[in-house]
Amino acid sequence: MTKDKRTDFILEKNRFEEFIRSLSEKYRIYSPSYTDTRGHFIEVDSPDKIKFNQTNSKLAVKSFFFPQVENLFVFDAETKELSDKENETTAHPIQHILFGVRPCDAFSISLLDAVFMKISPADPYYIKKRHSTMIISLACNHPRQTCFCTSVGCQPDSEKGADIIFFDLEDRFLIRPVTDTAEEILNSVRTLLGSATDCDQEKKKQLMLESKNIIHKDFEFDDLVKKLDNFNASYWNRIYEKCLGCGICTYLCPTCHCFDIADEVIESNGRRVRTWDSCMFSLFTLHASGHNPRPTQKERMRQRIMHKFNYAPKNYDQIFCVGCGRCIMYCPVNLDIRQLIKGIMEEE
Amino acid sequence: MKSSDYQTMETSGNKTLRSSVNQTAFEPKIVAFLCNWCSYAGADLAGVSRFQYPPNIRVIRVPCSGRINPLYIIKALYSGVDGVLVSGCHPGDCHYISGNYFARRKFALLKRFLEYLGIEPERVQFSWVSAAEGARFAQIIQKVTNDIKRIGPFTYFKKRINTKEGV
Amino acid sequence: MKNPYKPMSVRIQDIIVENETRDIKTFKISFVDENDEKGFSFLPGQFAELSIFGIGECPIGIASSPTENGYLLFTVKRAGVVTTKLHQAEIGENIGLRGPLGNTYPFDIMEGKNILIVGGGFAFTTLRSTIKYILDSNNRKRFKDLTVIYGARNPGELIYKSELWLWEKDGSIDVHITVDKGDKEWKRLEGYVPNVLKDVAPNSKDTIALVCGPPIMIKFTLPVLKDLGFNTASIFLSLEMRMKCGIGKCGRCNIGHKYVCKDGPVFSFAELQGLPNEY
Amino acid sequence: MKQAEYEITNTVEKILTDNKVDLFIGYEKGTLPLRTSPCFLSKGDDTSRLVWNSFCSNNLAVYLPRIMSTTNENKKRKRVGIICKGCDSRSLVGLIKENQIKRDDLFIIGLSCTGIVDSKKVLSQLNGNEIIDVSEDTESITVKLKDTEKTFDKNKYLYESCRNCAYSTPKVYDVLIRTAKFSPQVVIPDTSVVKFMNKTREERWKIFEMEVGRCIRCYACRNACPNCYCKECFAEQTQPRWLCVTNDLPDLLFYHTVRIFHQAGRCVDCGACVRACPMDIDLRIFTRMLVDEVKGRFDYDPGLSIEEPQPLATFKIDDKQEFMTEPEVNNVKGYKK
Repeated sequence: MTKDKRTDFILEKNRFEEFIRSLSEKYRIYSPSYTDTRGHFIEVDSPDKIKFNQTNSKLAVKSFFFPQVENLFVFDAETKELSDKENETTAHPIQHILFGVRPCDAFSISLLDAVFMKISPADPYYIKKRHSTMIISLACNHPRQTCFCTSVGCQPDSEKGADIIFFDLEDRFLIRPVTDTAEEILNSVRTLLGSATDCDQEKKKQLMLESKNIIHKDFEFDDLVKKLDNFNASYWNRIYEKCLGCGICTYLCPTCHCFDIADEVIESNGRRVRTWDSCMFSLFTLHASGHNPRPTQKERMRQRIMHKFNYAPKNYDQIFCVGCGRCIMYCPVNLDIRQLIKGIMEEE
Repeated sequence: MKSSDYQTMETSGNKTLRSSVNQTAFEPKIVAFLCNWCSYAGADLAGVSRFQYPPNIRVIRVPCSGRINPLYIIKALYSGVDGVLVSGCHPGDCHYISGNYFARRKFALLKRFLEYLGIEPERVQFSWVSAAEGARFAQIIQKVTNDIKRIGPFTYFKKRINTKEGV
Repeated sequence: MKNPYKPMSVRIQDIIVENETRDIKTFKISFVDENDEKGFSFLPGQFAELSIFGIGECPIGIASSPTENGYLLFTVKRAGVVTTKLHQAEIGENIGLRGPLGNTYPFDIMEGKNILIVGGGFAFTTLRSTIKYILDSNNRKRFKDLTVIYGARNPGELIYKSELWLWEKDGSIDVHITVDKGDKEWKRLEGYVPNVLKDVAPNSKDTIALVCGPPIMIKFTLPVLKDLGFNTASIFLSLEMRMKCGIGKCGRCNIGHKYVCKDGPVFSFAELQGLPNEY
Repeated sequence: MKQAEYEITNTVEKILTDNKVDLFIGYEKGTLPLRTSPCFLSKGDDTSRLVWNSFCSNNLAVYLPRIMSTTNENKKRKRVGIICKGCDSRSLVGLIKENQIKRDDLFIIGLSCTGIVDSKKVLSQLNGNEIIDVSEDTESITVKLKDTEKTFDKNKYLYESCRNCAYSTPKVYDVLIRTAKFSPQVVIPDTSVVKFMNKTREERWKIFEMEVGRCIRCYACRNACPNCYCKECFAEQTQPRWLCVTNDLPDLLFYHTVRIFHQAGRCVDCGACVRACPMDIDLRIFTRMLVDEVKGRFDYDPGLSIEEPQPLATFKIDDKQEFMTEPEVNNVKGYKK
């Protein structure tokens, strides 16, 4: 069934709990937790835990597919044998469903797909989780002041990266299946769904138009890639000074994928573990000889901007920023990436 | 000296029952940072004079009690040790004149801080033992080992590897 | 689907100490399981990640040539945590190996051309692999004459000494070995590599230059090559950056938008001039 | 507030034009509501960007160790001007005492601070809707939302460390600017340490584990703290490696215990670490204890005078040693009394 022939469905809000309960028989449902301040995706046992009015979770949905700490393999410290239980089954049936992912996060997952799956050699750990998970995203009716997704080619109702997208029409949901896997899953709960009428579609269009107007589109990215080719421009000397060099903007960013590999041995068992790392840390590129190609915060800040807005478009022809605004909200010194980009665009 | 021997030792004060030898009693691992000039010599004297004290301590010789950085104590607890003892010269006898005076202030704050966080006060202990006090050294080790045995193993700071693969 | 992070297990056959200060050693490695060995096809210029379980990994250039089958050579200088542990390893120990990684020297461009090899210090590993590969009987005819200029701080620091003296006698290769400061018995050239290069002055007409050495040597060699008439597209450099994954994912070893571990370590000088000089 | 801003801009204009400093660090308007952002001005920059209000929360002393080790164009050490609240100036004194910065390279504009408003506390009262504009007068701040307006009494929405602050006026300065009518700050004594101390040992440890368990090792608390200026922190060393890079609980306990203890006798309780943490970990419960312990045991308040030595850098012969272990067992086998 090609994309445009896909029919949209309607789910009444009072039947939402039934919908989730019927899904949770076959799949494990996760949704962003707003109770404990970690704010990442946790398994939800009862449907009433799922909230809609919250905007975006604090930790991005990337932490589900590319967790902060992940075992690459485990080995016995004495005999140095790898525990290779090679269960590399290539087919991973859907087991997990992420509900309440915002369109910008779903968009970021499609960017991480490019890094970990499309470019060979593919990353088996990421693939295993990615294929066994379905993403249900929830369109944004009330974006925040710090959201700027429309400036980076993403929309409050973007379907990229999501399997199903929910539109909250106050009393009911309009459900649009995006991928084929979505079709099968929706068919399994077909009895609960009605089909969308024209006035539903009209309401959805109206809501989305409003939401897009809230997001002020204050800069364009059209020739940013070319402008950033001027590597030794003078603005780089002015924009880094207030940065403390902590890892918040990179750890909370949905598209940052740099990682470190380290070994740990405690008594008899050891493991090689992959953990998040940040180009803003001073030891990120320190050579054993003591030479550091990026010695001061200026080079590191330049690397962060260049990787997202110049290198990524050259390698994956996508800007690696989805405009979620987390790096703006949680930066201790309120260093706003929109101001950085505006400063760069205004350079002659 | 087999460990079962010393268990039958009389301990004054709380008259411990002759614990049955074969019961697998909890054998604490205790790291003792001994200052080379006094406490280490005191330990040496205790051994030479055949004073018996529990074999649970692992001695690390350091030039002075002032050399002990709280980082080492926390690293010991993190690596799975049940107790830490830092022992140096009596204030005034320090070979480096003021090493133990600085250490005393550091240990005072560290002891209160770890207690405040919720670690049992007996976990990390500090003592002054001079080179001539072999008996005192043996008694202190006896007390520290009894304390740690009483409060049991130290598990919640110990680093373990979770061998579960990925999510 | 092969897991790119899981190393193959290899055994240390032999350890040769290369220099007097004993901080450079060559490890002769053989595969424990043959189909790993069959699957491991590489060309000179590539590197591999040597890994010691419980300590970590380090990227080391493959010093042996594909024509020497049955073993691999890795020359390692003791610098960081993993290399120090490697230097404490004994013969017969098992370590991990991931690779071959990175790209190779441009043998397609070098076909039928003269080759100039300029090496410095202990960064002579992949260049040795290239020389052995070119000198191999069925490869020699593919290339015209081969000039090698190799220098080190002092005679004690020269690596692969036994092979260097052999190559000097071999007619089909023109070898110039120099040291910054020679001692009493040193009879060969004395002086920095760039100066020796100026004196030897190989003609640059259809010649490809491969350069690998400490940054200071590269900095002074490149202008000399330009003066000799080498255009920037026919000079190739092998670079070194801090690496972790080796497969272009962990975002650490980039120069501009190129990843040294995946798009490098060999770059042409023209390509490098297009990239920011942040290395 | 406007008066103070005017005075600051004039002073900065003057010292920049007649070259007394190479760089000035102050506060400028932030892009987020209820926030300001540090700003760096050199000669010729527009000094009207400088602001002073109740949202100047960052401790600017954190930038000095790395800036003042660089040299200006005529190869001399950089001279820096800085705006200092009470707590910032105490951090400055600490850095001077630890020889990280030179007092005569510094031009300090001191401000008698009336407390900084905690933006998180205010935002939590607005249940989600967005702030369009913020205006402020001496006693309260008014926040304009989409359709309504709300005013908040400042004293009730200050940061915890500002409510207990006893030194709101800097002791060390070149120019002191009084802000608004200088009413002596009513100091609310801190009770969080006593309350925490009354809990049982297990409860305290549970709280420590729960708070620190949320950490994602982003090092914002360390990088926001002026006292943490080490080139290579123990948490990131590989030779030797003290702890692992993961965020397993033991690693987090190790990192926070040792980092907090490194502030013993140096922490001025400015609250920068609590403000910087993205996971809302309240580190102050633990750092505040050391401040009180140092005050009680050595009667020392950090960062007040450049001459007074720091407690752990000096000693007294008769320091208390009640915590030392004394033997209780007096008959050890083989020991004839």
